[in-house]
Amino acid sequence: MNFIIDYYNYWVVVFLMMAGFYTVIAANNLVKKIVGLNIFQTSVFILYISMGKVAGGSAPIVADGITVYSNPLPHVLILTAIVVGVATTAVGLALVVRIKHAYGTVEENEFKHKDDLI
Amino acid sequence: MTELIDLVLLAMLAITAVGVIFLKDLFAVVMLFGIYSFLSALIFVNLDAVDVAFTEAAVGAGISTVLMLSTLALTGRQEKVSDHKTFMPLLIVVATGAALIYGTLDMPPFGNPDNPVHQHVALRYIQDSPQEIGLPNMVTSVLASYRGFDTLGETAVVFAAAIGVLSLLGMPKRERAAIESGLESHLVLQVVAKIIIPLIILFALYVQFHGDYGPGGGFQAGVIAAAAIILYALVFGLPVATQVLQPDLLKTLAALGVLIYAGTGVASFFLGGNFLDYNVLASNPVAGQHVGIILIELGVGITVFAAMLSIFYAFASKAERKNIQ
Amino acid sequence: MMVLAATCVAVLSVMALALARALQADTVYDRILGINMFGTKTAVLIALMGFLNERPDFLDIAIVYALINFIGMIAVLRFFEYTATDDS
Amino acid sequence: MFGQHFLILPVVLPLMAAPLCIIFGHRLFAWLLATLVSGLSFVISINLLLAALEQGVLSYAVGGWEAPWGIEVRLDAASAMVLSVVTGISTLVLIYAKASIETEIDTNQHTLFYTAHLLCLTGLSGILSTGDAFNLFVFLEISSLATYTLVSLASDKRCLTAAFRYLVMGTIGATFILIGVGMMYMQTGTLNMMDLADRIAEIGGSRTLNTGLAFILVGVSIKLALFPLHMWLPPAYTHAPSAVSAFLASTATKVAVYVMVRFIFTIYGAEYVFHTMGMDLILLLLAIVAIFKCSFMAMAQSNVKTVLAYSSVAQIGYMILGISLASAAGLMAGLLHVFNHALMKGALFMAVGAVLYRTGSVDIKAFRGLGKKMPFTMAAFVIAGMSIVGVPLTAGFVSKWYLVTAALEQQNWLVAFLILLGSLLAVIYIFRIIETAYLKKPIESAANKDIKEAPLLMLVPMWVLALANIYFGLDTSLSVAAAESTSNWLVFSTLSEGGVQ
Amino acid sequence: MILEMISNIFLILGAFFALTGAVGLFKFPDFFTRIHAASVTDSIATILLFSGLILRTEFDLVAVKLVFVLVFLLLTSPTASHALAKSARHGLLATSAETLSKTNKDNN
Repeated sequence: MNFIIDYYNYWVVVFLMMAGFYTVIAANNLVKKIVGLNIFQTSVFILYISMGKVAGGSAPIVADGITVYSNPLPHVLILTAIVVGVATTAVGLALVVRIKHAYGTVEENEFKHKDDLI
Repeated sequence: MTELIDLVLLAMLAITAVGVIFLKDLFAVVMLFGIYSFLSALIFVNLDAVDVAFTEAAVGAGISTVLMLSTLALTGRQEKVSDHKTFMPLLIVVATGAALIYGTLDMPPFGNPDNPVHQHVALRYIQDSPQEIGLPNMVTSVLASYRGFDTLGETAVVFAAAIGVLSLLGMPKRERAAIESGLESHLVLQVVAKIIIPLIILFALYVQFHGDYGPGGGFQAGVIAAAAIILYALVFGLPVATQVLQPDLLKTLAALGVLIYAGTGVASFFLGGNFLDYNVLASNPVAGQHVGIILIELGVGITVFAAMLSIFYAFASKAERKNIQ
Repeated sequence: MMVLAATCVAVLSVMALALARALQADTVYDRILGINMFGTKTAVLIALMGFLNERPDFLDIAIVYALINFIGMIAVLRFFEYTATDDS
Repeated sequence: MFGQHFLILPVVLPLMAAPLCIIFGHRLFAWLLATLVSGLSFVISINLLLAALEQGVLSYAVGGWEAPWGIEVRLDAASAMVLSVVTGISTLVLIYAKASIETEIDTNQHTLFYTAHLLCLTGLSGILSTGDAFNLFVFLEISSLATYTLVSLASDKRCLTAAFRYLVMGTIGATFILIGVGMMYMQTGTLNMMDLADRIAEIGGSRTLNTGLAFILVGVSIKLALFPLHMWLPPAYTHAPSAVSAFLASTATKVAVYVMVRFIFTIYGAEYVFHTMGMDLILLLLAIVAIFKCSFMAMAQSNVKTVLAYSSVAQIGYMILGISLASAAGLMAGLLHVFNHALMKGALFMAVGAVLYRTGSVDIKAFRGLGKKMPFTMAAFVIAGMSIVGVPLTAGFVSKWYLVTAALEQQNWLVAFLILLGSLLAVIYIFRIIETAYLKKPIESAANKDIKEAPLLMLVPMWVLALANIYFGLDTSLSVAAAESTSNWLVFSTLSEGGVQ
Repeated sequence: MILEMISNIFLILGAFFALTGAVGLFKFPDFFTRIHAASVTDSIATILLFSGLILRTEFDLVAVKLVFVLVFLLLTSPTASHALAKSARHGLLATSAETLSKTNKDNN
C-alpha cells in the first residue's frame, strides 16, 4: 500500500506523458499535434514538480513559523521550461497557419506530395 | 488532504487527456487543453510550486489557448476522420511508457524529505539564500541570481519566438478602425472590460515588483500585462489596440528587454565581477543583488510583455483579415 | 478545518461535474458553459487551498485564475464567431 | 584580469547583437553587425582553443556562484574546437549569405534572417560552453527555435512542412532530454555536469539512471538525426535557404554529436554506457545502417540538396561509429570527423547555393555543363566532394584513416571493411553530380546562355572552406591535437583503469 | 469562535449552492435554463464562499485580496455568462419551449 502511495503520482504522470505523446504522433490534424505536444510537455513539468515536493513542507517563500520548505530548484527549472514550451507552441502554430495558407489543408493525409508528409 | 487533492486532480487530468485524444471537434480539444493547463496549475499549487502555478495558468491556459483558438479560426475546427496508422504510434507509446515505468521503480518515494533532490544543491538555496540574496522568495533568488544564466537564455527564447512568428506571419498591417471587428454588439462586455483592464494592469505592476516577496516576477507580470491588452483587442477590435500600442514599438521593446538583461550582466563585469554577478552593482552585496534582480526582472517583464503581445497581434490580424474577406 | 476540507471536496466534485459536462455536451455552448464553471471554481479552490495549507497569502494566483478564465471565455466567444460557419 | 571573461563572450556577443539588429532594423547594418560579431566570436574561440590546449580546462562561474550552485561555463579543448568550427562557419556563411539570400528570401525579411542566425549562433555556442545539464536544454531550445525560423524563411512552400516536421520532432527530442535530465537530477540532486559525473559514479547505477540515459540518448539522436530518427533532416536541408542549409549542415548536427559525447563520456562514463548498458552495439548497428541506407538514398535523388542531406545523415553515421567503438582512438576519430565534415558540407552546400543563385534550380539537370560556366564554383564542389569520398590529401581522408585505424586496433576487420565500402558509395553519388557538371552537354536555351560565375562574395567563403579541406588534409597537427588531447582527456576522467579496450 | 461558526455556515451554504448549480448543468432541459441555473448559483456560491473565507482572516492584506478576487469574479462571471447566452442566441440556438412549438407547428 505504501508503495502505491509513493509511486501513484509518478505513474499517473507517465500515463499523461504518453497520452500527450500519442496525440503528437497519431493525430492527423496539425493543430491537434501541437496540443499533444503541449500536453506531453506539461506532464513532464508535473514530474519535475512532484520530485520537488517535501511531505509536510510549504511553498519556498520565507514566512514566520514555517520550518520545512519544498525544494525551489525544480520550480525554477520548470518556470524556464514553461516559457520554452509556449515559445515553441507559438512558432508551431504560426507554421500551421502558413501551411493552411499554402496548401489549403492542415490534415496530414491530405498533403499530395510524399515529401510534404509531416 | 494534500495527497487526496493530488489524487483527484491527477484523475481529472487523466480524463481530460483521454478526452483530448478522442474528441474530433478541435474547438473542444483546445478548450480541454485549457482545462488541462488549469488542472496542472492546481497541482502545482498543491505541491507548493506557487510561482510555477502562476506562470502555467497565465501562459499555458491563457496565452497558449488564445493562440490555439486564433489558429483554429484560420484552419477550421473539425479534425477529419482517418483510419490510417494507429498501431505503430501505439506501439511506440507503449514501449516508451514501459521504459518510463521501469525508470520510476528506482525513483525516490514521493515527498520523502531524505530524497537526494532535497539534500545536495537545494539545501543551500533554502538555508542561505534569504541571507545571501536578501529576498524571502527563494524561487526568485534562484531564478534571477544563482541560475540567472538560464533565465537570460529563457528571455532569448521568448525573443526568438517573437522573431519566428513575425517572420512567418508578418507584422500586422495598420488597418482603418472602421472595419467591423471586436465584440461590438456586446455592450455589457465593453463596459466591464473598461473597468477591469486598468485593474489588470495595476495587478501586473504589483506582480512585477512584489515578485521578490511573494509569488510572481517579470514573466508573470509580462504575461498578465499582455493579457490585459489582449482582452482589450478582443473586445474592442485589433485596429484600436494596434493604435494604442504599435507593432513596431513592441518589436523594439522586445529587443530592449533582452538588452537590459544582458546589459546588466555586462555592467557587472565592467564593475569587476563575473557576468551577472550582482554583488558588485551596489556598495554591499545584498543591496547589489537587489538592484540586479530588479533590473533583470524588468528586462524579462518588458520582453515577455512585448513578445507575447506581438505574437498575439500577428495571429489575430491574420484571423481578422480572413474574416473580412 | 473539517469544514474547509469538506468545502474543498464539494468544490472538487463541482469541478468534476463541470468537466463531465464539458466532455459530453449537446452543443458547443454547453461545453463553454461547463468550462466557465470549471474555471471559476478553480479560482475558489485555490483560495480554499491557501487556507487549508495555512498560507493564505498566495491569493494572487486566484486572481490570475479568475482573470485568465475571463479572457479565455472572451477569446472563445470571439473566435467562435469566425469558426461557427464551418461547423455544420 | 579581463581575460577570463572571454569565456562567456561567444555566447553573450551574438545574444546582444540580435536585439540590436531588430532595434536598428536596416538590413545592411544587420549584416555588418552579424558578420562582425560572428567574426569576433571566432577570433575569441580560437584564442580559447589555444588556451584550452595549454591549460586543459577553462571554467567560469556565471553570477559569481561557484559550480554546483550556480551555472558553470566550462570549455575544454573538445568544446573549444567545435566552438571554433561553429563560429568560423557562421562567419563565412554570413559573408556568403548577403548575396545568396537576395534571390531566396523576401527583402524585408533579411533583418529577421540575420537576427535568427545570431540567435541560433547564441544557442549553439551556449550548448558548447555550458557545464550545466539543464542550461544545455535551454540553449538547445534557443538554437532550435531559431533554426525552425531559418528553415521556414525560404520562398518554396515545402519549407513550411519541412520546418513543421522539424519542429515536432525537435520538440519531442528536447522533451526527451528534459525527462532524462529530470531523472538524473532526481537521483543525484545536482545539475552540474562534473558533479553529476561524480555522483553517478558513486551511485553506480539504478533503473532510474538507466532510463534517464536512454531518454537522453534518444532525444539527442533525434537532434543529431541518427538513423532511424533522421526523417526531419532531408526535407529541412533541401527546402531551407542555401545559406541556412550550409550553416545547419555544418554546425547544428555537429553540436548535437558533441552533446552526445558529453553525456556518454563526461557524465555517465564510457564504462557505464558501453559495458553496463551495452549501448555500443546498438549505436554501432545504427551507424552502419545509416551509412549504407542513406548513401543508397542519396544515389536515388535528383535534387542535389537532397543528395547532400542524405549524405549528411550517412556521414553522421561515421561519427557515431567512431563513438561506438568505445575507445580513445575511436572517439578521437569521431570528433575529427565532426570537424572535417563541417568543412566539407559547408563548402558543398555553398557551391550548390551558388548554382541555385545563378540557375534558379538545384535539380541535377541544372548542373549540366556548369563545369565550364561556373568553373570556380564547380572546382570548389569537386574539392569538397573529394573530401567527402576520402581521397588522400583532403581532410576527409584523415578522419576516415583514423576511423579505420581505430577499428583495426580492435581487430574489427568487418567494421573497417564497411567503412571503406561506405566511402565507395560516396564516390558514386558525388561522382554522378561531377559527371553531369563536366561531361554532359548543357541544355541550350536562352536562359542558360548568360549563366556566369557566382559573385565574389559567395566565392570567397566557399573557397576558404574548400582550401581548408586541403589544408587540414595536409597539416593535421592542429585538428588532430585538439581531438587527441580531448579524447584522451574525456576517456581518462572516467576510464582511469582502462576499463574499455 | 463565533466568527468561525458563521464562517462555517457560509462555507457549507456556499458549497451547497455550488453543487446545486453543477447538478443544474445536467438536469435542465435546454441551454438557456442551464446557463441560468449555473450563473445564478455561481454568484451566490462565490459570495458565500469568499465571505466565509474573509471571516477566517485577521482582516489584513489577505482579506483585501479576497475582496479583490470576489469583486473580480462578480464582475467577470456574470458578464461571461451574459456574453455566452447572447452569442448562443445570436447563433440561433433555441430554447426548449421554442423547439417544442416549432415541432408542433411542423406537425400541424
